Parts: sequence; C-alpha cells; structure tokens
Amino acid sequence: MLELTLFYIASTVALFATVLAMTRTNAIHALIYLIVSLLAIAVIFFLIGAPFAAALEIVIYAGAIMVLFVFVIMMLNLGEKGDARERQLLQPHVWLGPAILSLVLLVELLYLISTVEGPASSGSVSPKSVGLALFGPYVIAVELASMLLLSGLVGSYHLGRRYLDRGL
Amino acid sequence: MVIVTLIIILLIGGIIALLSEKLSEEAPRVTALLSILVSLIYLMLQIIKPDYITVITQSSLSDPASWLMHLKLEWIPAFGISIEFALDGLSLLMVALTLILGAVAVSASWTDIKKHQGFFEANVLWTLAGVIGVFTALDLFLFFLFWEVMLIPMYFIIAIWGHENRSYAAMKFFIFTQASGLLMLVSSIALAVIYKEVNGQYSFSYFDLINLPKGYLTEYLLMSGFFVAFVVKLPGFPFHTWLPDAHTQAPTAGSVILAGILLKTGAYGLIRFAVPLFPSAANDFAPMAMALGVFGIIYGAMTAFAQTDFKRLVAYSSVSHMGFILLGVYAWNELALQGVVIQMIAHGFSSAALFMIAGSLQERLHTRDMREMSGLWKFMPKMGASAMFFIIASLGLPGFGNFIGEVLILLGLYQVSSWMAVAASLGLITGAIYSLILMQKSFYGEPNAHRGETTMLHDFRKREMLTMYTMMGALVLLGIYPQPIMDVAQTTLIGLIDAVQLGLVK
Amino acid sequence: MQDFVWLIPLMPLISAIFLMVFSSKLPPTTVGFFGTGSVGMSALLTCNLTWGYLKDPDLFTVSLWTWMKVGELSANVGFHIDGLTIVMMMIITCVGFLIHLFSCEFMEHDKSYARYFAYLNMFVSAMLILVMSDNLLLLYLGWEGVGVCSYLLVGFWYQHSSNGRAARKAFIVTRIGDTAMMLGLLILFTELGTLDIQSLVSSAQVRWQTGDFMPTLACLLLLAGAAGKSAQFPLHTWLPDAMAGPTPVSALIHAATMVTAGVYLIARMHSLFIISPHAMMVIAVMGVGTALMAAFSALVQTDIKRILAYSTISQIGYMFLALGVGAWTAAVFHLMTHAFFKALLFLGSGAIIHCLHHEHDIFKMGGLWKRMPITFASFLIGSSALAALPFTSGFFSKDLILLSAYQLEEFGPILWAGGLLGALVTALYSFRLVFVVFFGRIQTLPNKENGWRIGLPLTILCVLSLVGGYFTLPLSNLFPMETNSHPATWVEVVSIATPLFGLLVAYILFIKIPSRIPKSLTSPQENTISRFLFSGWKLDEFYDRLLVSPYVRSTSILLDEPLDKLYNTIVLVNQKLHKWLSFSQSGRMRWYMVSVAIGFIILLGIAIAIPRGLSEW
Amino acid sequence: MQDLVVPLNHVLFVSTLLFTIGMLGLMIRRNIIFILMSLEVMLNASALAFIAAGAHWGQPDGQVIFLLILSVAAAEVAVGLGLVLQIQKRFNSLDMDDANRMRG
Amino acid sequence: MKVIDFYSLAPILGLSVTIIVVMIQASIKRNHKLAWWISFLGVTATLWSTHLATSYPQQVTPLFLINPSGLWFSSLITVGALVTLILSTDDENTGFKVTEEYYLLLLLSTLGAVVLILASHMASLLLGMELLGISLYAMIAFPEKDPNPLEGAIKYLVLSAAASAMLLFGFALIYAATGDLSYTGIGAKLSSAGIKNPLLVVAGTSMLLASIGFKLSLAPFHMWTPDVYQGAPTPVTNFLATVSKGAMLVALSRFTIDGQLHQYPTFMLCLSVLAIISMLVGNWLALRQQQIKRLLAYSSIAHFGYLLVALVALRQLQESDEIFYSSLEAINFYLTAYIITSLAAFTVIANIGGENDPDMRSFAGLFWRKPVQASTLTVAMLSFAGIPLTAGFLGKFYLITLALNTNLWLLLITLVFGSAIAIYYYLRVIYTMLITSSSDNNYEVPLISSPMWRDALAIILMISVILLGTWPQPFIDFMRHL
Repeated sequence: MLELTLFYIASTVALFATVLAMTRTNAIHALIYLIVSLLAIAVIFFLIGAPFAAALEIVIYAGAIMVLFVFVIMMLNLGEKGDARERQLLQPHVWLGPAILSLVLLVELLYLISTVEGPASSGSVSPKSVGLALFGPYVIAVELASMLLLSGLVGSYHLGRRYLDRGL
Repeated sequence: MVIVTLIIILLIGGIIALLSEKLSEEAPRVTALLSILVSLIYLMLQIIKPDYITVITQSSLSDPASWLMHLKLEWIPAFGISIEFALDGLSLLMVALTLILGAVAVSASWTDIKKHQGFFEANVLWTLAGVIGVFTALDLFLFFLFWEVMLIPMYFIIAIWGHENRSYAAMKFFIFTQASGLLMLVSSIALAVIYKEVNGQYSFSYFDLINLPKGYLTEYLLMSGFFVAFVVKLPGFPFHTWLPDAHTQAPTAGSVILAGILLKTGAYGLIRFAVPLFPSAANDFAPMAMALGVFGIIYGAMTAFAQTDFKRLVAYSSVSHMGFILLGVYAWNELALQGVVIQMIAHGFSSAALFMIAGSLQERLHTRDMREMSGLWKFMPKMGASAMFFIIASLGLPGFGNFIGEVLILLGLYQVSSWMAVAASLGLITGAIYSLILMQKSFYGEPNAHRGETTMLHDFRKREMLTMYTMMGALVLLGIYPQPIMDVAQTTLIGLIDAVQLGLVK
Repeated sequence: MQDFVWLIPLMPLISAIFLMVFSSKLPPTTVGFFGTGSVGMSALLTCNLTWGYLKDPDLFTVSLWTWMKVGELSANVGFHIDGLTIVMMMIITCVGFLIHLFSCEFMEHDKSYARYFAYLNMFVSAMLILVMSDNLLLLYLGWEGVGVCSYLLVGFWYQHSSNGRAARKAFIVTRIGDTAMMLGLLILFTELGTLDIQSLVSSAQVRWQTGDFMPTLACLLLLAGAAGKSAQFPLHTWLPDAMAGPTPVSALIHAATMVTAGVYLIARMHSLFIISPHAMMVIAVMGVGTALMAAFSALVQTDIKRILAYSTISQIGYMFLALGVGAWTAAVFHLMTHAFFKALLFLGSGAIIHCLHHEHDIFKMGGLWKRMPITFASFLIGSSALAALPFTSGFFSKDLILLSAYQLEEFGPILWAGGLLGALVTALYSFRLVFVVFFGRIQTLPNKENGWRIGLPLTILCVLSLVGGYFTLPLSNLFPMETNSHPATWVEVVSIATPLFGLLVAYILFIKIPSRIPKSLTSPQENTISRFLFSGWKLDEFYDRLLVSPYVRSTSILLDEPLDKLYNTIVLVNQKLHKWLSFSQSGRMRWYMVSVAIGFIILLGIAIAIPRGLSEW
Repeated sequence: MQDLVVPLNHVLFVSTLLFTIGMLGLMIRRNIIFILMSLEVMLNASALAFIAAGAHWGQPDGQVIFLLILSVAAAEVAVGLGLVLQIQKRFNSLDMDDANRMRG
Repeated sequence: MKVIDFYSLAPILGLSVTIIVVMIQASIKRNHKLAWWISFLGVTATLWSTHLATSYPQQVTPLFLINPSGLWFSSLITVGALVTLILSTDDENTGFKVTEEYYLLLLLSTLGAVVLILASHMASLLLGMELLGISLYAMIAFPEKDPNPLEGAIKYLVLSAAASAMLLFGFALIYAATGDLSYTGIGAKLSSAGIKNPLLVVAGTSMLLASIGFKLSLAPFHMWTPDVYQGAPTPVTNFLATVSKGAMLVALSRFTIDGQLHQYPTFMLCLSVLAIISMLVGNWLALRQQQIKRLLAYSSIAHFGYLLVALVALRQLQESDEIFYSSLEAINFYLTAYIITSLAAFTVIANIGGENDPDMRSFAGLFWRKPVQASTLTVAMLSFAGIPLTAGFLGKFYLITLALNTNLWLLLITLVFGSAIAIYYYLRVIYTMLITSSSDNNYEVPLISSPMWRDALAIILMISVILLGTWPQPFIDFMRHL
C-alpha cells in the first residue's frame, strides 16, 4: 500500500516537475525542476525493485549530467536576456498544434499500453545480479560503452576546444 | 559471333574516334566512317554466301539454330538471362539499314560539328552499336539493355551538339523513352516470372517466351507494357510529342540517326515482340492500335502543315508516316507487314535525307525558320532538286520505296478493315499538302529581299551530292525493285504470322 | 520489235536523268538535242511498233521484272501493247516530240532550260508508262508520275508564289482523285485478288453480275481518280490555274496527254465499267455537265490560256460523255483529235504569247492575222476543229459522240441535247477567241517572228487537225461492237448545223457589230452572271470555304501541339508537388520534429486500425 | 500483497506521459538548452520503461540497458553541449529557429 | 569467450585496436599524417580480417551473431569508411582542416556501424547506433569556419537523439511484452502464441520502425536529410550516406528476419506505407533541386523507399521459401549497388570541391575539363537512375522481379513511377556537366587541380559500378553462398 501511494506521489511529482521544467523560460529554473523530476523517477526505480538504477539515476543523471548543463548555462551566461523572447514563444499558436499532435500520440500509446496486465516488479533485482550480467553476457557492451563515452569525449573536446580557443 | 563482332567493332571504333580527336580534326570522322564501313563490309562478307537466301528462308521460330546466325551464351544464369543474338531476314535488313544510314549520318556531320568531334563520332558509333543490339538481341533482358543503352549516346548527341533548346528536347526524349521502357521492363520480367511458374526457372529467351500460355488479362496488361514502349519510340499518336522537339534540336547527324534508325526500333519491336508474344491480346487490341495509327497519320500531317520550322515539319511528317507503320503492323498480314518493312527502310532514307537538307540549310542560313527562306532554289539548285526528290518520295510517289510501303500497307489493311484503309488513305492527301508546302516555303517563291545575290550560299558540294545520290539510288531501287528485300524479310514475317495464328487458335 | 518496247519510255527517262544531273554544265543546244531527240527516238520506235501492229494486229505483253510479289499480290513491271496503247503512244510520242521541238525555241532564253527539258522528258516517260503498263499498280505509278511532272512544270517558274500555288492546287486536287482511285484498287485487289489488268477484267466479268454493288463502288472510285486527272467536275478547278506553267507544257500536259489519262483509264477498264450501268450513267452525266459548265466559263474568260483550259475541260467532258454512253471508240477518237487541235491551239497561243511580251489578255491583242500568218492559220484550223466545223478532225469525233449519246436508251436525247448546247457554246467561244485576237485593231505589236522550230510543229499539227478525222483507229477488236445504226437524219443535221450557227453568232457579235458586243463577254466583272461564270462557277470559293479554310484553321490550332498540354500538366503537377514539399523543408528543427511526430502517429494509427495482424501471429 | 504492488501499466503510463512531454518540448521549444533537456526527458522516460520491464520479468537486463542509456545520454549531452557552445559563438543566439540557413 | 570468438569478432577488434593506437599516437605526438596512415592501415586490416571468421553462423555472447552476410556488409561498410578516409586526406580538396580527432571519430563511427551490422541484441544495436551517431555529430560539425556544418550537426543530433529515445521506448515495450532482448529470443517469443500483451509489441515495433525510419530517412521522417547532407563536409556526407544508412538498413533487415517480424502483417503494412511515401516524396523533392548534395539526399530517400520493397516482399514467407532467399538477395544486391554508386558519386563531388554551390556551377562543363570525374559521376547518376549496364539497374531489376513474384502491385507501380520521374533530376546533373564552355561562360569556375589518386579512386569506383552491372553472376553466386 505504501509502495503504491509512494509511487503515485512520485509519479505526480515527476510529471509536474517535468511539465514545469518544459515551460520555464529561465534555464536554471528549468534545470532545477528537471532535477526534481529525476529524483522522483529515482524513487519510482526504487519502488519497483531497481535500487541500483535508482542510485545511478541520482548520482549520474541528476548529479553529473545535469551539472554539465549547469556548467554550460553558466559559461554562456544566459541570465535574463533571453527570457522576454522565450515568453513570447509560449503563445498558444506556437504550442497548440504540437500539443494536439502530442495528445493524439499520447492517446494512441496509452490505448496500446492499457491492455498490459501484471505487476511492475517481481521482487527486487539486486545490484549484484546486475553486476554479474554486466560482466557476463554484456561484457562486450560495457567495452563498447567505453568506446561510446570515448567518442563523446573526443567530440566534445574538439567542439569545446574551439570555443575556448576563440572565446577566451 | 558475327553480331558481337559487329558491335565490338563499333564500340572500339568509338573509343578510337574519341582518342583520335587529339590527332587532327579529320581523324574522328574518318575513323567513324571507316569503322562503319568495315562493319558493313564484314557483315556482307559474313552474310553474302551463295546460299544465304536459302538459309534465310529456312529460319523458323521454333528452331533458333536454323537462323542465319544464332549465338547463345550464358550471362546471368540466376535469372535465365543469356547473351542471345540471332539474325534472320528482318534483323539482317534492319542491321544493314542501320549501318548504311550510320555512314550517311557521319557524312552528314562532316562539317557540321565544330567542337568535341571525337566524342561526337564516338557517340554516333555507340548509338549504332546499341541499335544493332536492339535489332539482333533475342533475349528480352538483353534487348531491353540495348534499348536503354542506345539512348544514352543519343542523349549526349542532342544535349551537347543540339540547337538552342537542346536541354529541354534531350530531357523530353530521354524521359519519354525511358519511362515507357520501364513498363516494357516490367512486362518482360513478368513474362520471365510466368515462365518460371510453368517451368521452374526464369528465362528471358524469346524462343522460350513466344509460346508461353498466360491468362488473358495478364496477357493484355503485359502487351500494353510492350506496346507503350514501342509506340513511344515509333512514335505513335499520342506519344509522339517528344519527337518534334528531339528532331528539331538534334544536330543533323542526330536527326538522321533518330529518324532513320531509332524510330525503326519501335516498329521492329512491335513486329518482333509486341504482337507475337501476345497473340490474342494483340488481336483484340488491333482496332485500337489501328485507330491510333490513323489518328497519327492525320494528326501528324495536319500539324506538319502548320509548322514554320523546317525540321519540325519533317519531324511531324515522320509521325504521319509512322502511323502507317502502326496500321501495317496491326493489320498483321503478309502484305501489310512487307509494306511495313519497306516503309521502314524507305522512310529511313527519305527522312534522313530531308534532315540532312535541313541541316545543310541551318548550317548555311543559321535558321530553320521557313519564313526566312523562300526562293532558295535560285541559289542552291542542287539542294533544291534533292529536296524536291525526297519530298516527292516521302509523299508516297510510286517509283520510290515509300510508295511500295504505303500501298502494301493499304492493301493489307483493306483486307482487315476497309474503313481503316479509307481513313488512312486520307493521309495520302494530307501528306501531299504538307510536303508541297515545305517545298514552297523553302525553295520556291520569291527569293528573300534581304538575301542579295552576293549572299554566301554555296550549293551542295560533291561529298554531299554523293550522299544524296546514294540515298536517291536506294529509294528508287526500293521503289522499282523491292522484291529482293521482300524475299529476305518474307520468311520471318510468315513465321511470325503463323506463330500468331497458332497462338490465336490456342 | 516487241523486245525493245521498254526502250520507248526509257529513252526520255534516261535523258531526263542525264539532263537533271548535268543540268548546270550543258550548253543549251545539247540540252535541246537530248531533250527533243530522246522523245523523237521514242516517237520513231513507236511508229515502228505501230507499223508492225498495223501489219499484224497482235496483242502482246512484255514482262520486264517482278516488281513485287507478296502473298497473293503479284505485280510485274510489264507492258501490255494493244490498239488502245498504240494510239495513246502515238499521240504521246508524236505530239510530245512536236511540243519538245516547239519548246526548244520557246524556252530558249530561260535560265533553267535543262531543268525544263528534264521535267518534260520525265513527263513523257511517265505518261508512256501509264498507257503501256499491264497492271493497275504500274499504271498508278505512271499516273502519279505525270501528276508530279505536271506539278513541277506548272510551278516551273518558282519565283512567283502564285505559280507555286497553282502547282500545288493541281497536284493536291488530282491527288484527291488519285486517293479515291487507290481505294478503288484496294477494292479490286481485295475482291479479285489481282491487279493485272487483263486478268482483273476477266475475273471481274466472271465474279460480278451487272449491277452489283462492289463493281459500282470500284468503278466510281476509279472514276473519281479519272475525274481528278482529267479535270472533270467536281475536281476540275485545278486546270485553269495550271495555266501558270509554260505554254508548251499546257499544250502537252494540260491538253493533249495527261488530262486525257482519265479517259484512257476508263477506256482501258471498260469491261469493268460495263458491269456497272450506274457508274456509266454517272460518267455520262458528269461528262455533259462538265462540258457545259466549262464551256460557259470559257465564254467569258479573257486570258487566252484560260479560255483554252476551260475548253479542254469541256472537251474532255465530251469524251466522258462518250465513255458514259459506251462509245469507247468515239471517246478515244475524240481524245486523239483533241490532242491534235488543242495542242495546236496551245502552241499557237504560245507563239502569240512568245511574241507579245507574255501578254495573256485577249482584249489586249487584236489584228494579229497579218503579222503572224502561220499562227493565225493554226488558230483558225484549231478553232474550227474545236468547234467541230464540218470536215475538220473535231467534227468527226464529236459528231460520233453526239450520235452515240443520242442512241442511248432512256436519257440519250437529253444527253445529246446537252452536248449540242455545249457544241454551240464551244463554237461561240472558240471563234470569239479567233476574232478578238486576230481581227480588229492591233493593240500590242509582236516583237519578232517565230523561227522554224515553232513554225514546224504548228504546221504539222495543223495538218493533223485537219486530216485527223480520217484516221481509222486500230481499236475494232478491243472494244465491244457499238451499235452504229444511223439515227434520224434531223439529228445529224442539227448536230452539224449547231457549230455553224455558233460560228455565225460569233461572227456577228465580234466582227460585224463589235461595238455592241455584250459587255459581259468582254469584261467579266460586268454583271453577276459573268462574274459567276468567270470564276468557274464560284467553285473555288466554295471549296475554299468548305475545305481549305477549315483545314488551315484546324492546323493552326495544332501548331502548338495541344497534346503537349497534357504532358505539361503532368510535369506541372509534379513541379507543384516539388514546390510544396520543398517549401516544407523550412530548415526549422521544430517543424522537422513535428513531421517525425506525424509519421509516428501514422504508424501507430496503422497499428491500431489494423488489428487483424494480431490474429495472424 | 499482490494487489498492493505497482501495476506495470501504470509505470508505463508514467513513462509514456514523460516521453510525450519530452516530445512536445522538442516541438515547441526554440532554445537549444531546453531542447537538449527535452531529449533528456525522453531518454529518461525510455529508461523508466526499461527498468519497469526488467523489473516485471525480474531480470537484470533492464538495468543493464539503463546503464547503457546513461552512457548514451552522457555522451550525447557532452557532444550536444559542445555544439551549444559553438552555436552561441557562431549565431550569437541559442534560438534554433535562427538556424535555418539550409532549406528548400 | 573462446578463441574462435575473437576470430569472429575480428572486425570489431581490429577497429578498436586501431582506435586505441591512434589515441596513443595522438597523445604522444600530434601528427595527422601519421594518424591517417595508422587509420588507413587499421581499416585495411579490418577489411582483411572480415574473412577470418571460420565457422558461422556463430553467436558470440548474446550480443553478436556473426554470419556471412553480416561479414560481407561489414567489409562493404569498411570499404565505405576507407573511401571516406581517403577522401579526408588533408589537402585543399577536402575543404577543412583535418586533425587526429577526425580520424578517431571516423574509426569510432565505423566501429559503431560494424557493431550495428553484427548486432543480434538490443544492447548491441543501441550501442552500435549511438556509437555511429555520436561520432557522426562531431564529424559533421568538424569544420571550424562554416556555420552550415554546425547547423547540420545540431539538427542531426537533436532529431537523431529523439529517434534513439523512440527506439529505446519501443524496445522497452517489446521487452515488457516478451521478456527477451535478443532478436532471436524476441522472434521465438513472438512466433509462439503465448504473448501476454500483443498490443505492446504493436506499439513497440511501430516506435522501432519510426526510429529506424528516421535513421534511414524514410518519409515522413526524412526532413533532416538534406540539411545534414548539405551541412556536413562531403567526406562525412559520403560516410553518412553509405556507412550509416547501409548499416542501419542491415540492422533493420536482420531484426525483421530474426525477430520474425515479417510474419506480422501490420508491421509489413507500415513498411509498405513508408516505402510508398518515401519513393514519392523523395523523388518529388529531388525533382528541381539545384544543390547537388541536397539532391542526393532527396534521392537517397527514394532509394531507401525502393529498398523497403525487398523487405516488404518477405511478408508471410517461410524461410524455406525460395522467394525468401531471393528477397534477401535483392536487399543485398541493391544495397551493395547503392553503396558503391553513392561512394562513386560522393567521391566525385568531394574531388571537384563544389559541394556548396547553390546551383551546381562547379559541375558545369565538367566533361570537358575533368573527363574522368565527369564520367564517374555520369555513371553514378545512371546507376542511381537504373539505366542498364550499371549496378543500379540490376538492383532495380531485382526489386521488380521480386515485386512481380510476390504480387506487390502498388509498390511496383510506385517504384516504376518514381524511377520514371527520377530520371529527370539525374539527367539534369549529367546535362550540367555537358554544358559547353562557349554557351555559358559565366559557369566557368576555377578548378582545384586534383592529384592522380583522386582520379584513380573515381575510376576504381566507376569500374565497380559498371562491373556489377554487366557481370553480376559471380557476385550473385557469392551472395547465394552467404
């Protein structure tokens, strides 16, 4: 019962935070809402039996990736100057069409998903089993993930270096 | 092997011509002419043996080995595609016509082409090679291949050396033929697929597919694919509109090849493929096709009359003449088909000659507009007389090949459908009308006021007259003694007629 | 001799080719020598042939080679020689020779001397092929050949576009007839399986009953061809305009030979026509009608050659009348005499024109009889023969025609009366011509006297026009026996008297009281009737409105290729689509995302809407 | 106990909603920072779905994939933010509607 | 993992080792010439290593299934990478300053493509796709001066990441329904009747298709294509058009077949709809496009539409069916032909260096200035257009045969119609190259003199296109043994 209640609360928080994040005009505000949303989702992870994932969500997602965003926002010194323009963009004629599309999409997806039955979790999956899987069948995937990060590194190095070269 | 050698001679000749550009201006032309003549002589040496006529009369559709030449090499066995060339009377005539008119085309472009001569002659030779392939390939895949490939050098000829509106004309030419060709490709593949359903493997061989049983609707659909492709190339009404543009914009040699040879591939295709492969559909479709033929005759003739552009007029006259061919093919009896064969050859010569004259006029006057001409006979009597000769020939005067063609077609047609014959014979009148107006507007009449006596209008030179005489001779010979030609074609035609009969009975 | 028959048409042909190819390099004398000589040789050979034939009247056929042999069609290049052929050949070669000779002088100063003779030789050759051929296809070759030569010669002076126009008209109008004739050939071949004249005729008689539909249709189509070539109503309008050509050409082609080809054709195919009484009737009526119509038109013309042209039409009308009533011999006979006297008249008019600075208007001539005695004599003789004054050649032939017509059952007398009226008018206009041109005041002075090459042909033709009526044609065993029972005497008398009466009237009108000539006979624009007659019964205008203008108008619609509009529409649709779609590539990422979402929705929509997939797992 | 467990479809509903919100953000936002945030939301929604599915089957695979998604998101954000820096410098604006030099 | 697995994974390992070596080299001493050579050797070695695998099909961990066709495509992709590498040599034709990072990214991207091809599991699919994509974003934005690459890169990044999210979501749904992440496992679950939530699979496959459709730039997911093609430096465009799309298509077909999705009519219907829209929209968009790279972008939309025809032909066929194999053969052939032709086309564009002209002016009269390059581009265009004697024609031939065999009438008609209007724009390119100098002087632009090897590369590719079109039987035999 507690689980269920917590789930609904967390879900509501996550959704609201996300909506708020999407509608902000100030980037830092939006980011804070997004972090809230991520934390709420971490709670859901935990509730459905993925504590390892919940931890990673907080540590890496909220803690690392979002901070990257903050860095960039700070670096660009966005401040308040773009706000006025951003606010204009949130006129109904801008979002009404996409909103309808999203709504249709949502309805379609919900219709397709609504038939699903069964519990979301059949017991907790321990970090240990995840670790075993990672270094068992998924060992090559881990290696490749390192390659992926390498490519992100090289790419952002190349792009960012250029900014720094000229910018400062 | 003879055919492959022929094609290879032309291909290699093209490459040599392309390379010889660097040697001198003359070299490409000489190379081109030589390679055509070599091919022609080679063909003659291989064919003209004491018994060639008997061999020709023995060729039967059921046994390709009995043909004058037959070559079958595996090519893409995965799809039952082979390199299958065969030569019977009809093909032989067409190949010979191609080579002769090829030589004429090279001669026509002797001084016409001012830039990139090497590439030009190469394209001419490659087109010829493609056309020979079309006339001799009896594997449907191979046929389609040549059918498309001959377009490319022709496209180059129009697009590079054409006149003011060449881009449009070349594009139109290519898209019309290519788009219709796709339909033919689909049809031929469908035939192979049907063959596979019956026999367990693909085959594109003409000899395999000719007696293939198929459902009526399928047959009809497949036939329309072939029909459209060939009628576009012919060109028949209402798919002819590429022709006036292509003819008008092409350089002289291009027009000669187009009118003289390329159009004949359409007629050849109709005779060889579109009807025999689909006997009952073709039989039912014949009235439609003939109606298109009649429309083409009248429409072409009337439109020709209205033109002010010399080449356009001649182009429309081709549309009109090709209407007769369409009629003849779908009348499908020996008389009409012989008429078609003769008409093809004769039209090849007469229209080629008229395009040469148009080209010479353009070279000298820098215009094709007949309103700027008038009274040219005074300055160029030889050209005027030649023009007169070919105009008269093309309007179907007895004594020239065109007449034989038309009269045989009409005779054959009347046996099938008297009303069609009556309607078609209107073409004799309308033909006279536009032909004579052509003469009147260009060579007759008051010489243009601003064209003083001093204008540099040299008449035909010896080389040009020689070409003209050759074609005149050919036309007259065809007109008064066509029998040898008909003997050569006869067996093929009768064989095809019989095959269709057989198919109809089934 | 028989073996060399093919030389007769070949000689002029070779000469024509020779002259054509080397036209620019030959001196005029050589040209004249070859041009005339070749026809002369043909004439000699023909005479030889005739001589042999008269001695031993034996039909024969010479086959040179197989022209074409396809299926059941088999046509040879072969010549069939019988009496009719002989007569025609004699006319063609002899008259042709004389006219060539005449031309030598007449065309002397023309720049295109060689071209002229080439055409003329070609014509003679084609005409010979026409009459000699043993099958209808070869005949058609000659038939079209002469048409083309006529075209070339009418338009000989190409600088004037009016000449070109006349030539085109001549060719196209006859071509209409030719096409009908071609259809006739199609019917004959399809029905009878051959185009060989002899076997065709015999099998026609076997296969068809008198009065059948098919032979009638075939005959009518052949008749249309004949009418076109022989300038019979309604296809006669080309002939007056064809006078634009050089005068000897008019003499040879448009008087003596080509225009009578239709007569020859029908005479040649008479056995076929006999099967179809309706067609015969049409021929007769057409003949009389044309004869009258043209005669009246001739009455008001002012151009000397146009008068002769209309008279030619009229005279051929008589021949058709004769054919129509079955008087084959009379028709051919009149053909021959007409060839003599009309050639004479044309050459005479040529002589006049030659000397009068190319003046054609007869009212600008006058009083020429003293200045040009030979010409006057020839005109007088020619006109007499034309008017069928007694004992001239025309008299015999025309008389024969009228009498034969009278003897026809049912409509005979009506036809006869028509012919008679025509004869009256003929006399009237022919002597109007003579009187106006040779008598009265001199209006234009001739600038020279003609030489022997003009004089000689005129003289010979004069003689022929006079004595031609006494010839006996070797046609007796060719045509079915004609019942020549003499009709009532009054008929004969009236027939003889009518031309004389016409002469008298003409005399009164143009010599006695020239001041009171009806205005309508001198200036055709005077009143409606004369305008109507002058313009050839307004037929040209009629045809123009009915056929020519609509044709030209409809072609001008086609000029821009209306079909291209269809294809352009297809192109346009594609281009529009390209434009719209390109517009959608706005470069804005948000919009791109919208498109992705739309695609996504579509795919999900398909998945939802087609649930049958579920049952088919 | 069974009825008290979180139903799978509810989790999926949440993730679907998140996904759609992210997508909507992509469609309406013009600032590149927000666009990248929307992407994170979408990736996160997918991650949630994976975790839920993995939990549903009681397998660790869902979490393994989550780990991979994390690295993907990290790499993508790294490159994306690198680009953002460039864009700010080149266009002097983060508004993606200004970046429509190429079109047609 | 056994030793034999290493042999089988040789391409992946080869590329990885090369990446590491280049990394080390770059960190010791920066020298891009050296980096180029190392990369070149590494890629060549990888190409050679594709035949090392000895026994197949072989499953290497759940992530990879090494089979002959996968290895063939790996080698083909590697060839594409090799050509890109050659085109990216640092000289004035390249148009931007190439550094070691570029080679590194190229190698990483190629690795991603190979992983994608050999993948038999969602994890490897995801990793391959992302490795390919993330390196590509950076490669697209590599030139420093131009704003266009940047714009292209950010568009590609955002949209592509959204598509990846969609793919993941779709996989999550499928996973939720089946409980399996490997292709074959999913296939096995799907074909057995005991799926609890079939609608989830429906949603999942649709999302998957949307995502892959995006990567293959099928309409209506195609919008990014022209901007990215145009924005990217030509060698990178070449890479994107051949390696990235080729690998993606192979992945799609492998997933379709191993996942038994071809048994599933709704999926096939979705594929057909995408195919039809793509054929039409691609050709219409390209019709009057003046920018050569945008033109090729649009034409690629149409070509992948054509390719889908072969995939659709698989519907409801059992693996025992003969047509099933000819369908695979068709995909293989068409894709091979398309990749080689694209390589030829982009090679010429890169060699000429006029990729940024708004109206192809660099190509005007190319025939008379650079006949070799012009001929190659002509052959490539003809091959795209499907004119006989070129590889593209046989590809079309395969597709038409297949469509006739499987009665896909609507697709066939669209294919024929699309090919017919496509001729227009391909010919326009050819025509531009034929313009003679005298008529359009203003078209003359100074040309960079290119070294011999660029001509040689063009000739090799041209000959490959023609050879594949004229003598396909050995290749067909080879494919049948795959």
